[in-house]
Amino acid sequence: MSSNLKLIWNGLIPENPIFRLALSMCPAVAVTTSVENGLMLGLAVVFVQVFSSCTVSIFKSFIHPRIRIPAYVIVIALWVTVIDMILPVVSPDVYKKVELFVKLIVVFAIIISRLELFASKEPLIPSFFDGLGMGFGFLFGLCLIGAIREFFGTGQLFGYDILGFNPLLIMVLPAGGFFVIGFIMATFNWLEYKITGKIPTSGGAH
Amino acid sequence: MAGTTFAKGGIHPEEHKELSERLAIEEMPPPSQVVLPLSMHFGAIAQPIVKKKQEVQEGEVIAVVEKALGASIHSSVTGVVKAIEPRPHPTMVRCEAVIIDRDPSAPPRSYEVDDWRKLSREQLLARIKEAGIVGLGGAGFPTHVKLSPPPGAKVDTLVLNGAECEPYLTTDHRLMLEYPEKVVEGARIILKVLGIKQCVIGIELNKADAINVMNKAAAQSSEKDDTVVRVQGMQVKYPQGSEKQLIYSLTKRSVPGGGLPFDVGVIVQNISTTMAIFEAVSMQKPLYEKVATFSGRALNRQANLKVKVGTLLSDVVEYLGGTKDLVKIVSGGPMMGFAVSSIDIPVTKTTSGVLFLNSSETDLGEFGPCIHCGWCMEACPMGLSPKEVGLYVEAGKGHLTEKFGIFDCFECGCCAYVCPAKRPLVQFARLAKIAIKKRG
Amino acid sequence: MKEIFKITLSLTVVCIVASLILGFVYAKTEHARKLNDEKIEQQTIQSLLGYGAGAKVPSDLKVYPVYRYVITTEKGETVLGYVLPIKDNKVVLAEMDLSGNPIRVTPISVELSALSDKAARDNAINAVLPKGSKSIYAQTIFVADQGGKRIGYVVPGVTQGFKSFIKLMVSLNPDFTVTGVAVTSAEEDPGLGAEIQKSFFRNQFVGKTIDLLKKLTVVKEPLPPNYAAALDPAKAKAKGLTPEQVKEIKEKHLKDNIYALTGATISSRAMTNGVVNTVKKFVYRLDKLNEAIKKEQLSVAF
Amino acid sequence: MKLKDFSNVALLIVLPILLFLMVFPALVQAATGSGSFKKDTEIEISFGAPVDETWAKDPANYRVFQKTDPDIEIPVASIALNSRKTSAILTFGEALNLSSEYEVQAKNVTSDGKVLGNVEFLVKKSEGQILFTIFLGAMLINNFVFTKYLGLCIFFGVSQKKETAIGMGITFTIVMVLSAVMCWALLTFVLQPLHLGFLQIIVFIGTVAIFVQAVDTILRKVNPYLFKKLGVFLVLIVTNCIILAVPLINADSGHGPFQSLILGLGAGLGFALALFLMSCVREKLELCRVPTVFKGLPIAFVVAGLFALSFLGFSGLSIF
Amino acid sequence: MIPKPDWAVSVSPHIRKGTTTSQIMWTVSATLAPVLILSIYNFGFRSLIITIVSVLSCMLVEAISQKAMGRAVSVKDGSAVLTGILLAFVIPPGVPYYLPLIGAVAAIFIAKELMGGLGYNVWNPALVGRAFLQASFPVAITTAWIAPQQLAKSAWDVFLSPGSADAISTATPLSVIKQYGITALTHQFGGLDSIYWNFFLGFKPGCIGETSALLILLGGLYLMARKIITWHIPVSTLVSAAIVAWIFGGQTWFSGNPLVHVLSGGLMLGAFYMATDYVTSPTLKSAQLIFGVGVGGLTVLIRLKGGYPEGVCYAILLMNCLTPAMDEWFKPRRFAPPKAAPVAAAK
Repeated sequence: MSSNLKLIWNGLIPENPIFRLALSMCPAVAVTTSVENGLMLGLAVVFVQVFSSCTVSIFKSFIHPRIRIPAYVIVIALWVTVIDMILPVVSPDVYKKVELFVKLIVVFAIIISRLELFASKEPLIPSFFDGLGMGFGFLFGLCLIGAIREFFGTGQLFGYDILGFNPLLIMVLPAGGFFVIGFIMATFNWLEYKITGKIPTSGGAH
Repeated sequence: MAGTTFAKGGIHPEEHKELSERLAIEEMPPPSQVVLPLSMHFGAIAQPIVKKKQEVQEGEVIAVVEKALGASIHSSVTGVVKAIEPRPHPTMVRCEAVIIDRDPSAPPRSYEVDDWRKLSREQLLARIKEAGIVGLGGAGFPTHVKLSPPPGAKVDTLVLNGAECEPYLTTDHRLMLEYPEKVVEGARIILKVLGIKQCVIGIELNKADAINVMNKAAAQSSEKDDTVVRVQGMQVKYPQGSEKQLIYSLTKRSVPGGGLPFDVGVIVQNISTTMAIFEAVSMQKPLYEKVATFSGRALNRQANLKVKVGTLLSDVVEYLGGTKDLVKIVSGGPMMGFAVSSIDIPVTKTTSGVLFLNSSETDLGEFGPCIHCGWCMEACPMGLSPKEVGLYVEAGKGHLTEKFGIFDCFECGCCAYVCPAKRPLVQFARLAKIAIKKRG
Repeated sequence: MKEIFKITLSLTVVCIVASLILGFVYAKTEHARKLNDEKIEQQTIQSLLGYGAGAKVPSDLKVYPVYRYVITTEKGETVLGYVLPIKDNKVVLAEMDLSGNPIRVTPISVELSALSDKAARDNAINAVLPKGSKSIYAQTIFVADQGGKRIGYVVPGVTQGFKSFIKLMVSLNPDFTVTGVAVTSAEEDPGLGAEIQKSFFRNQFVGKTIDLLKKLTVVKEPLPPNYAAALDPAKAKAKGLTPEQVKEIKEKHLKDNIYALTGATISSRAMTNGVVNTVKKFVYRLDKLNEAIKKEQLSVAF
Repeated sequence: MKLKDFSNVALLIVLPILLFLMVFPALVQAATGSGSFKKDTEIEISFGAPVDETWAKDPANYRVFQKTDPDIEIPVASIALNSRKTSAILTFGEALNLSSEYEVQAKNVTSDGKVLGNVEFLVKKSEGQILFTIFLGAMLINNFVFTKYLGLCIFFGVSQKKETAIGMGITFTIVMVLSAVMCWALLTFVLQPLHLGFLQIIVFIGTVAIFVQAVDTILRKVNPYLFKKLGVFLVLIVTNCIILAVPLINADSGHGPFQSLILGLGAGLGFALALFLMSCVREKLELCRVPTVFKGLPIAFVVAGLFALSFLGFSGLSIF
Repeated sequence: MIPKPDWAVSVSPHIRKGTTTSQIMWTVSATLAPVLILSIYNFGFRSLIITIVSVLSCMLVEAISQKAMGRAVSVKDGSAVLTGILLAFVIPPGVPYYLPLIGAVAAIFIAKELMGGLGYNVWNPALVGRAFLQASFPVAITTAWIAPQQLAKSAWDVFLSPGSADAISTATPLSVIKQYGITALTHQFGGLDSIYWNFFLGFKPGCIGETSALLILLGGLYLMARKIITWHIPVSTLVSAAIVAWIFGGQTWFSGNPLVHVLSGGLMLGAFYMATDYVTSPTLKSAQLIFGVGVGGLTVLIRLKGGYPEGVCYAILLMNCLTPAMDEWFKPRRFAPPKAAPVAAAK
C-alpha cells in the first residue's frame, strides 16, 4: 500500500477525527439528522481541509513561526468563506440547514490541528493526502451518524422513505444524537478491544 | 427525668440486655491454666521478667514495660510458668504469651483495705501504676498516664462513663448496682489525683436501678470531703458512651476533631476502671481479675462473670454449659467489638464482654450497592458522609476521602447498622484511613 | 526590528492575498446566490399554482409581485401604498387611504425586476415620496397572469404556532378558492405539530371556497383513511387510486372541516386560523385595490 | 486552584451585568410609557388621568390594528377598567401576534365629562421582555450545548473536574459577553457601511483571537495571579464554536447592542451551567462502575444525551 | 476442649437493622398495588397488561445487561420491578403494547446500567423511559388516553364489561387546560366540586398510575409511617406547585386554582414516588426541600408556560440534573470538626 493511500486510510478509521480523536464534535451531532446534511458538511470540510493543508504546506517556509496560528486561522477562514459562498449556489436547500456550521468550520479543531501537526512540516503531496484522509474520515463519521439517525429517526435514507413510519423519533432530536455518537464510540472501543486485546482509552477532546 | 443526649445522629439498636442484666456478678473458679498475652492494650508490648518453670504468686508482676508507654502485667494465679510462646490473640492473630499452670493447692490471695485519704497525689499515682491499670472500656490506655494531664491543660471535670450503650453488655451496670461505694470512692480518688472537685457520672436511663443506687452512694459519701459527685441520667441512644458524645451529653462541651477531652477541661473514665483504681489504691490489688459479660443466644447460660485475666474463652464456655448454633464470637459489644476466629483466646484486661451469637442475632448476608438513602448520614454522630467514603473506597479512591472528615470517624458502626444495603461502611472507613496514611 | 518587519510583512501579505481571493469569489458567486434565492421563491409559487416539480411551466405564465407599504404622510396620516407593475414593464406607486379611496399614483423609474431587492425598492419608493413621509414595508402578494388573464394569487401569511411563528403561503384562484397551501417556515414539534407540512394536512385546505373558509373550524376526529390517501399523492399512487377516484373522494369531503393532527390540535388550529385570516384579509384588500385600479384607470400588467 | 478566586472574579463581572439587567427593563418601560400585551388576546393601556367609565367601556371609542395592517381593524371584544380608572384592558376575539407592533387609537378620551382629545398607543413587547426572552432562550430553552450542540469539544474536554469547569465557565462568559458586543460594533460601524458582510467570518474570528490575545497579555502583566488561574482556558476559548456562533447569530437576526450583549451573556451562562452540571455528574461517574468500553467519552456522550433529554422540558417555554 | 468451629469473622458492627434494599423496593411496589387495581377498574385490563409488559421487560433488560456487563444479576432486589411499575404508571393506558418494552430499554439500559447499575444513576430511570417515549412516540404518548369508565358509564356496567382499548379516547384535564384554559375544564368534567372529588378519587383520564390522588396519598403516608420516605420532598413539591399555580395560574396574579393543579396530572405520583427516589434525589433534608421546591415550581411553570400540558416528568428530570451538584453543596453539619483547617492533602 502506498504511503498516500495509507494516509487516507489513517484518517478514515484508525485516527477518525470524530470517533477516535474526538475532535470537532459539534457538527457531528448538530447537522447529522440526515445523511444528506452530513454529506454536504463533510464535503465542505474535505474542501477546507485539503485546500488549507495544501496552502499551508506550500507557504510553510514563508509563514513566520511566531505568527503561524493567526496565519493558519486566516487561511482556514479564507477557504471557509469561499465554500460558504459556493455552497448556496450549488445546493441551496441543504445549505439552509447546515449554514451556521459551514461558517463554524473555522473553529473546527480538526483542521487547525492537522495544519499544525502535519501540513506545516510535510511537503505538498503528503499534506494533500493527509488532508484528504482527515476530511474523508470526517465525512465518513458524519455520514455514518447521519445514516443511523435518519434511518431510525424518520425511517428514511437520503430522503427516500424506506420504512414508511418513524421508528424512534428521538434519534433526530439532540438527545438521540448524543446517544448515537456515544454508542458508536463504544463500538469502536469494543472493536479495538476485540482486535488488539488492549483496553482502549478514548482520546481527549479538543 | 429527661435524659441528656449528644448533638446529632445516633441509633436505637435492640438492647438484648435482658439476657444478663439481672444476673448478679458471679466469680468463676480459676482455670487450671491461664494464658497472659504480653500485649493486651494500647502501648508497647511488655517484656517478661519471669522464666520458664519459675514459680509465680497471684498478683506478682510477670512482665513490665521499661521505657515506653505501657503497663505491667501481673500473674492472675499462683503456679508455675509453663511456657512463653506465641498463642492465639484476639486482635493480633498470634502474640507472645506467658502460660502459667495453676497450683490447685494455693489459696486465693486476700487484700486489706486501708484509708487512701492519707496518701499523697504522687503515692496514689504510683499505686495505680504498680497495679497495671489501663482504661477498661476499649483501647486500654494506661491510666496513670491519662491521669497526668500536661501542665497547660486546665481540667475541671471528671466524667464517669456509665452509659454502657453497647447492646448485650451489662458489666458496668452490674458493677454500679453491686459496688456503688467502690465506684464513688474510686471517683474521689481520681478527683484527688487530678486536684479537682467535680465529677459527673453519666448513666443511660434504661439502668434506672443503677442511677438510684449510685445517687444514694454519691450522697452518702459526700460528707467525707468537699468534692461533688453527681449522677446524670442520659437518653438511651447509641453511641452515648463514646467519649466525645458523652462529654457533649453531660457538659455540652464539644471536643474538636483531633483534640482530646482535656482540651475542653474534661477527663473521662470508665466505671470498671474507676473500680479497679479504687481496688488498686485502697487494697493495693493489681489488675488481674476482670468482670465481663458473657452473653448471646448461642450460649446456653449467660452470665456476668468475674474471671481471671488470661482465662481462655474455651474454659468460660465450658463453665457456662457450652453453645448451640454458634455462628460468630464477638469480643466486646456487637457495635464496636471484633469478631474472633478462635475460642482458644484468653480474656484480657480490656475484655468487657464476649458475645456468642447465633444465626438469628447476626446477619452474614452479602452487601449490595449504595442506594443513597442517606440513613447513614442521619445516623452518624459525627456528621460525616459514610456512603461517600464507601463509594470512594470501592472505586479505589480511598485516599481522596479526607474532605469527608474521615479522621473524625471513631468507627461506632451506626452507619453500617442502619444501611439497608448492608454495606460494611465501618470497614470502608478503616480502609480509607489506611489509604490516606499510605499516601502520606 | 528586522524580524518584526518580516512578521508584519508576511501577515500583511497573507491578509491581502486572502482578501483578494475572497473578493474574487464573492464577485463570482454573489449574483448566482441572489438568483438562487429568487429561484426558490419562484419554485414555491409555481408549485402552489399547480406547476410543481416536473410540471412544465407555460411560457406565457407570468407572476407579478405587488408590494404593499404602510406610509405615514408628511401630515401624519396613515395611508397604504401599493407598488404595482403596469403595462410596458413599468412600475407605479398607488397610494390610497385606509378605506380604499385612491389618493394619487406616482410612477417609479426603476424596473420591476430590480425591485425584488428590498433595499433597492425602499430607496426607489422613498425617492418618489414627498419629504417628511415615511414608508414601512408590509407584505408582498403575487398575481399570476397567463395570456393577459389573472389565473391566481399567492398570498403569504403568518400565524402564531405552538412554539413560534408559522410562515405560510396560500394560493387562490380568481374565485378565491384555495388551490394550495405551503409552509415556508415553522418550528413545531417533530412528529407532532411539524406534520402540518405534510401534504395530507395541507391539502385539506385545497378546494375550499371563500364561503367555506369563513366558517371553517378544526375537528378532533380522525382523518378518514381514504380521504387521507386521496390527499397525499404518493399514498394515492401506492394505494392505486385513479385520479377520478381521488377527485371523487376529495369532492365528497370538500365541505368537511379541517381534521386536526393527532396530538397537535393547537398547531392544526393555528394553521387553519392562519390560512383563513390570510385569505380573508387578502380578499378584503384585493377588492379595494381593484376598485382603486378601476377608478384611476390604471393599466396594470395583470 | 480555589473556587473562591473564581467566585470573586465572577462576582465582579457578573453582578454589574445582572444589576443592569434588572434595572434596564424598568428604564425602557418608563421611557416609552405605552401599552403592553397582557396575554395573546389582551392589551393593557394606561391613561394619564382617571377616565369616565361609560366612555372607556364603549368599544367604538377604540381603533386597534396591526402596525402593518392599518386598513384592517381588530374588533375589541370587551374592556375592563381598573379600580382607579387609569388603565384599561382590551380583550380581543382573536389571538394577537405578540412579536409584531400594534397601534391602539382612543378617540375623544373623556375624563370628568371633559373631552381631552385623541391618544395613540404603540403596543409591542417591551425591550426588557425581549431581552429577557433572548437571555432565557440562550441560557435554558435553547441551551447552546444541549439543544444547539455548540461548543461540544470544550464541553467534553474540560468537564472532567468541577474546578476547571467553573473556571472555564466564568472565563468564557466574560470573553463571550465582551466579544459579542465588540463584534456587533465592528459589524455595524465597519462591515455594513462598507458592504463587506461577506468578510464576517474572518473579521469575527480575528476579533475573538485578538481579543483573547489582548486579555491574555494584559492579564499576564496586570494580575499574574489571576492569569495563572484563567490563562489555560483563554487559549482554549478561541476554538470554541459558541464564541463564533453568537456573533454570527447576532448578525443574522439583526440584534442591537444590548440584545447582542444579552445573547452573549445568556450563551455564556448557559455554557457555564452546562459545564458545571456535567462536571458534577462526571465526577460522580468516576466512582461508578461504568462498562469498560463506555469509559471516558462514550459515557460522557450518553450523559449529555440524558441532559438533552431533560432539557427537552424547557422546549416551547415562553414566559411572555 | 470444644472443637474449633469455622466462625464467621466479619467486620463490626455485628448486628444490623432489619430493613434491606429489596424490602424497601418491594414495599414501595406493594403500596402501588391499589393504584393499579383502580386503574384496571378505570381503564380496563389494558393497564394491567401494560404494567406486566413493563415490569417483565425491565427485569429482562436488567438481567441481560447485567449479564453482558459481567455483573451479578440482581433482578430479585426489586428495583427493576419498581422501575417497571413506575414506567407503566406514567404512560397513558391506550398506548401500543410494545411501547413499555422500548421504554424499559431506555430506562434500565441507558439510564441505569450504563451508568453503573443501581445506585449510580443520576436520572430517575422510569422518567428517562417516559421522556424517551415522549420524544420517540409523541402522538401515542399525547393522545392514547382512555376515559375512565366512571365518566362514561354507570358503575355497574363497569363490572359487567371491563374496559377495552376502544373505550372513548379523550383528553386529560391538563391538555384541556393547556388548549382551552382552565374554565373549559368544567365543560368536560362537571362543576368544580365534582372535579375536585373525581380527581381526588381518581376518576379522570390520565396515565395508568397517576389518576387517584387518594390512593397515592395513602401509599405515601404508609411509606412515611414506615420511614421509607420522609415528608420533605413530597410536601415541598406539592406546596411549591400550589403556590406557583396560585400566583401565576390565573387571569391576574394570585388568582390561580392551586387545587386543580395539585390534583391533576402526575404531580401526586411524582411527588410521592418519583421525586423521592433515593438514588436521584439529594441526600440531605435541606437539599431535599430545595429539590422539592424546584420540582413543584418547574412542573407548574412547564404546565402554564411550557410546550407540554404536563411537566412533572421533565421537572423531576431537570432537578435530577442538579442533584449531584446539590449533594456537593449540602454537606451534613459536622459535629465538632477540627479547629484548624487540616493541611490540604492535595499538595
